[in-house]
Amino acid sequence: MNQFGLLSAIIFVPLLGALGIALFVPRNRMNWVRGLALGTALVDLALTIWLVARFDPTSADFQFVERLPWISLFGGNATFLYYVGVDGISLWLLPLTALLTAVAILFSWGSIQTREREYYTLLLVLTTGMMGVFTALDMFLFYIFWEVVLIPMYFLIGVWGSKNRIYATVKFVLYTMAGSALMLAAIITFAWILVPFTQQLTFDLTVWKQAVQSGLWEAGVVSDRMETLMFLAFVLAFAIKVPLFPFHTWLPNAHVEAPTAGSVILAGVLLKMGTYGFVRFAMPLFPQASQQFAPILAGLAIVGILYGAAVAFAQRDIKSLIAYSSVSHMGFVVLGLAAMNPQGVSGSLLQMVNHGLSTGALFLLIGMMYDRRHTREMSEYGGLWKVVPVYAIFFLIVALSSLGLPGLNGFAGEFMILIGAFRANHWWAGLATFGVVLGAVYMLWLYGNVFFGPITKPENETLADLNRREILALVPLVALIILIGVAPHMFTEPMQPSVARLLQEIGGTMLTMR
Amino acid sequence: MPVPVEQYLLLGAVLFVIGMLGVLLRRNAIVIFMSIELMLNAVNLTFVALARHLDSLDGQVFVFFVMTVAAAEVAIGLALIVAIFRSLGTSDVDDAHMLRG
Amino acid sequence: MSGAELFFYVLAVLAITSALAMIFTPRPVYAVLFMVVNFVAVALLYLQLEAPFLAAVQVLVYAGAIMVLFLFVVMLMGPAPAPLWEHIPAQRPLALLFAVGLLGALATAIRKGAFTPLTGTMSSAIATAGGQSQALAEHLYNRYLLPFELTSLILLVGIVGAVVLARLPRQKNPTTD
Amino acid sequence: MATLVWLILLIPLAGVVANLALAKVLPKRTAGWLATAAVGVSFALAVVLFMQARGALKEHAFVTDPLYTWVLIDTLYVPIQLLVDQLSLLMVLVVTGVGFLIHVYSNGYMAHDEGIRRYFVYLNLFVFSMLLLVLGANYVLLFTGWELVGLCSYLLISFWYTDPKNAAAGRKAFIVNRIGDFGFALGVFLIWTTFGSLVYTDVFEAAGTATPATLTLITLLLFVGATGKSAQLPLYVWLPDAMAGPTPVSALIHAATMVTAGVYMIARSHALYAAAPTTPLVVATIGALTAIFAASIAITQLDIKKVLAYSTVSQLGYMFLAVGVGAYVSAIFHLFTHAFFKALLFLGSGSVIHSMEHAAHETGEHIDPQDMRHMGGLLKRMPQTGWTFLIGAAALAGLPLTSGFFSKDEILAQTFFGGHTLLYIVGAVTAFLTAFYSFRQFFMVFTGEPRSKAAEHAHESPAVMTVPLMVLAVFALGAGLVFGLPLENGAIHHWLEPVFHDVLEHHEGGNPMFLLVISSVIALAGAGLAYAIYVLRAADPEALVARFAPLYRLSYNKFYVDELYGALFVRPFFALAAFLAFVVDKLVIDGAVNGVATILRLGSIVLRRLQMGYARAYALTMALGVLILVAYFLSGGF
Repeated sequence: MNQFGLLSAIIFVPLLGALGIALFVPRNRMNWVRGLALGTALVDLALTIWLVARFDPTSADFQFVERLPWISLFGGNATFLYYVGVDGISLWLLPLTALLTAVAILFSWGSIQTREREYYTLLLVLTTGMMGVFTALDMFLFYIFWEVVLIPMYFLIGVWGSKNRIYATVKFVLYTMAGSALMLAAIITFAWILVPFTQQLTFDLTVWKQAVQSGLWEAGVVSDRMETLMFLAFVLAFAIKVPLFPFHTWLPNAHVEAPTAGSVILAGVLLKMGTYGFVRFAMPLFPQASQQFAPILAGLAIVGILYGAAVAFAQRDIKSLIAYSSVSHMGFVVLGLAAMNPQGVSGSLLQMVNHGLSTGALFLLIGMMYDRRHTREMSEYGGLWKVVPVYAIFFLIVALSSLGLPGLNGFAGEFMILIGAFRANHWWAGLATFGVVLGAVYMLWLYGNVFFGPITKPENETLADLNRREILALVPLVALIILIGVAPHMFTEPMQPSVARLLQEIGGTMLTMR
Repeated sequence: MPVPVEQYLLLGAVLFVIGMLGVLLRRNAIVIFMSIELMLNAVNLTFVALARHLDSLDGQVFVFFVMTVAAAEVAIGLALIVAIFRSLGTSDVDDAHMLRG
Repeated sequence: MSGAELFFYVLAVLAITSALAMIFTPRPVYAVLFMVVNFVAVALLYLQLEAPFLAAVQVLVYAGAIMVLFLFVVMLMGPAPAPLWEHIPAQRPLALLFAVGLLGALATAIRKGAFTPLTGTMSSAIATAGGQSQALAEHLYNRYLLPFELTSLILLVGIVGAVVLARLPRQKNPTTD
Repeated sequence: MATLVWLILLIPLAGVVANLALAKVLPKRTAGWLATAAVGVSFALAVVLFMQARGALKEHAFVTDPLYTWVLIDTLYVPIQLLVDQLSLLMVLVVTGVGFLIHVYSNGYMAHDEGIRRYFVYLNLFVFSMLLLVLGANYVLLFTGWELVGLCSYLLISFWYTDPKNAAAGRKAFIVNRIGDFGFALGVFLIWTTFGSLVYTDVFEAAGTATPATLTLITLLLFVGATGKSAQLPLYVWLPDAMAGPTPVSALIHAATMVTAGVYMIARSHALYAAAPTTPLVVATIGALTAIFAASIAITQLDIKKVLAYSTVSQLGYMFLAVGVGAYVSAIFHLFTHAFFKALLFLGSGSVIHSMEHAAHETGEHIDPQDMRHMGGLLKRMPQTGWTFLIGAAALAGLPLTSGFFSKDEILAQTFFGGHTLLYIVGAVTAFLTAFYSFRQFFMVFTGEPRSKAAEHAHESPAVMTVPLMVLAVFALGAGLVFGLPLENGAIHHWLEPVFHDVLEHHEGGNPMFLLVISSVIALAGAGLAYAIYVLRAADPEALVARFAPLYRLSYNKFYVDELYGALFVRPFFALAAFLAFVVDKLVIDGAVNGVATILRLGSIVLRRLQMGYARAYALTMALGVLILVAYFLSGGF
């Protein structure tokens, strides 16, 4: 099954495209740059779709596995693997990443005018990094991809961002690095702890998980405190990335200053790296600790849900509002994971995709209006429906998806998460459900202020409605928003074996109730 | 009676320290550079001496590589000094201190 | 004192003296010349250490080519009178202190190292190869082939780098007049 | 039969898709008729289904096979499947039937609106959503329809979006509904954790297995949702504002169908409600209080639609009173008749507003076309509208033999015989107020002299609007006689009996005739009082207002509930959000983050002094490092 190197292709095709753009496109051929960038993204998208089509939904194992020795040190006593694979947990994140990349590139055609070559190169390098994060099964490899993602994003915000971009991008990178440095320490510590058992320094996730399953933590080789500290180091890195309250303050800055495509990728994919890290690494590697800390994580998630929604409501900058809404929505994802039952975890995994689509589409839409009016202030708009009805309809569907209207994707995810949370603890779900109410408050507030009412600014009277390229960028997102909402089972079904195994590993609520 | 290897090593050490002193005390970029060459030479001497002592040619091979690298380094280094001299009009290393914190 | 010892000590004194002279002479041209003396002395010591090839290279490359380069640069820049005062606080005393300390540490290390007295001349490899230089060549072209080839790359980069750095800055608009 | 059910549900959705897809091709007017046709076909199929089902449904409800699985995670199973029984079929008939008439009417009412296509897309989407709500065979589908109708309501209330007031009204409706849905969702979650399923049949079969406390909690939570959707205390506040939407929308969504969803939901879940110990009483009490509360507001309102809005709230209160006392059939009966007469009244008022607007436009007057103070004497100028409105008002007032008379009386009788005397008295007083305000409205609008030039120049609406009025009037007048007789044993009771057979109780020992007489007297007294004041001028309304000024102001200003909510919830939330955003987030949390950075920067200001910029000084440090390393190795540290 793995001889084709499909995953490697998915990971490295964007990098090849980036190289092609950076090195081989002649000067003054910016159309080639754009075409090559989009072509690369589409090829990658096609590959991920092929991956999904060939994925075996009945298996809990990693599929499309590629496992090669990569670096060997100290006479083979330390091995670093090139080890990638996909299971139900990461399955949907790959097409999501590819799709958002393609959409972001398509959008950028009309939006980016300076240093295009560098821009598309960085976007594609970023894609390679993200694909790597979602597929790496060697902790060291994972860490490398994790950090690789930062660099292009740093430049994307820092070079193509708006006024305060330097502050925002430095804050983003330093904050994330602060967390991931601790994670690196925890990764190395973990590998050292395992040396007596494996006789070598290994970062192989399956070996680590086996060790944990066969009672590494119970064996008494490390103190409980050490285990907790390592768990917290992982959690901190992921919590900053999610971002979980109160580690979220980099997000509004980064979103507001980033170019549109940067926001789309940031919200759509990068945030998921945090929750993905939770479910892929933190939870199965530290089962007891995650059980023990689940209430705290759930608590922070709930605070984030309510707090993010309330703060979003007070924002006057549209991008800032959506950024805080992300804090709220990602809180749901963490809550579902903390519930540690099949409904909650499946809901979270689905909601990761949902949030990527909805918030990605929202940022895209805001970017389209920003390109026309060059402002993100909500008060600069009003009455837009009359001028740009097609835009208004797209925005409406996406906004409704974001506020969790049944029939659209947001509801499917939130419903599973909340029902899972309710099963774990009635109060969690009670409080979090109130966040859904607040979601309607700020989203309709935004929608009403932008699209309803009289046209107050003369500039808005002559706005052009969406052009074909913009509609083309939005249609796949909206189609998926509806499809996931109408038939979420299609998407949750392949996750089930992996989710079941995960819960078995962490000892969560696994047995059926009756 | 052959000279004991310690003597060679000691000589190497003395030359190395003298080179180091040159780097630390002089301000003329060229002299500092020459002092660095002196230090490299001192190390080469220990290599050769130990190669003889251990009856192995590897030490000599290392010296050979050091010389090659030193040659390249001299070319670049002198070019740098000339470039700095052109822009700053001086060969005093203390005049190039823009990296002050 | 055997001839070998005499040879060694004379050269050692010469090397140390020329090195000290090199770092203390105020005029760079003298420094270059003292350095040549030093390198030649070291080259002779290589001969004594049964490394005739290296001795030859030392004289050719160092005392020959590199020194000429140094001289060129010194001439190019002209005399630069070095100020005598030291303006970095405590640079001189600390430098001396560290130098003495390092020398002491190295000497102690050499003392402590238990070197068995030399038994004879370098034997096995040279004997089979039929000569010192041949032996070195075989070593270089077999075991160290890849690093050897890489040195050529280093030299190439060195050449390119030197050319780029030393070249005069390009005129901004050579055709406008 | 399954295909038929799916078609009934999906044809309105097809109407939505067709109108969106053909937006560039079809002329605007055709869009309206396309949408109307979709609902018409749906209604025709519903009638066919009704014919087929009459025999087949006697014993068992019909559940279609799952179309597909919406979600299946471990024990969480939600199939997409529909339930047809007497209750849902009745609802389908009402929704598509009244919906069809209102679609027809809208073609006239909205003829000159430039947003007519958008309007009909929403309307069709609404019909689809409402059908999903009533047909869905599990709580998730119910909830989906529940929220989708809320969306349509939002979109239609803010249909004329250029006025910020309309947009605000739409938002208010959606958010208040969401607050109710918050409870509803929790109720659904609790159902799932209690019974392990969300499918109606599973849940109701297992209803007895749950503890009374759990059942109470479940039913109360669901009821919270119902108070939102069906505008009961304390969440009714959105409905009066919802009158900002086009009048046919008020008729369809905010009178006949959507707002009755809460009643439907409780009737559907009657197995749970009947088994829960305290909830029914809570429901009944809230219903009765809402009924009298809203009626007491309605008597003073001057906006023709506001009167009807509060009367809707009040009538919904009756329905909750009915389900609360266990009279499910009566509740559905009242829902059924109310759909006709309230839709009739709204459409009639729409016809009045429509012609007032045109007349005001012609005469150049700048008046509020909905203010009853500018009307008067319209019966002569708009006879068809006027007479049908009179029928509607009579039915609302519960004048004998009209449809409202039978259904309302049944509720009161059931309340009385159920032993809830206090609630009966409240209901009876409400009935009096209802009769008064409905005739007050009729007299103010249609009799006497015109009080504005516009009213003088008003003329009858086109047939496309008046024909639906007449059809509705027939039902409003006759539905009670046809379906409600003999008392508590009529056609509708027989029809619904299989659904509610498990909870049906017949109260013995009372004489319904005696209550019937009381009801008639009350209704006639209320109508008579209105006649006396507004036609005979036996007492000057102005003088009455002056005499009861404080009470009047309280009623006219709707007991200041909006203001109270504003002070208690809305403004504190605004303040809290601002506080969190600008103080907590910017200063405290981000301040902490930036504070760490600042501390590091301060440290670096000190440390950077070490960087003197002299290469030789760095070399000196290196030398020290080498020395230390050598010394370390020498001391045998490694």
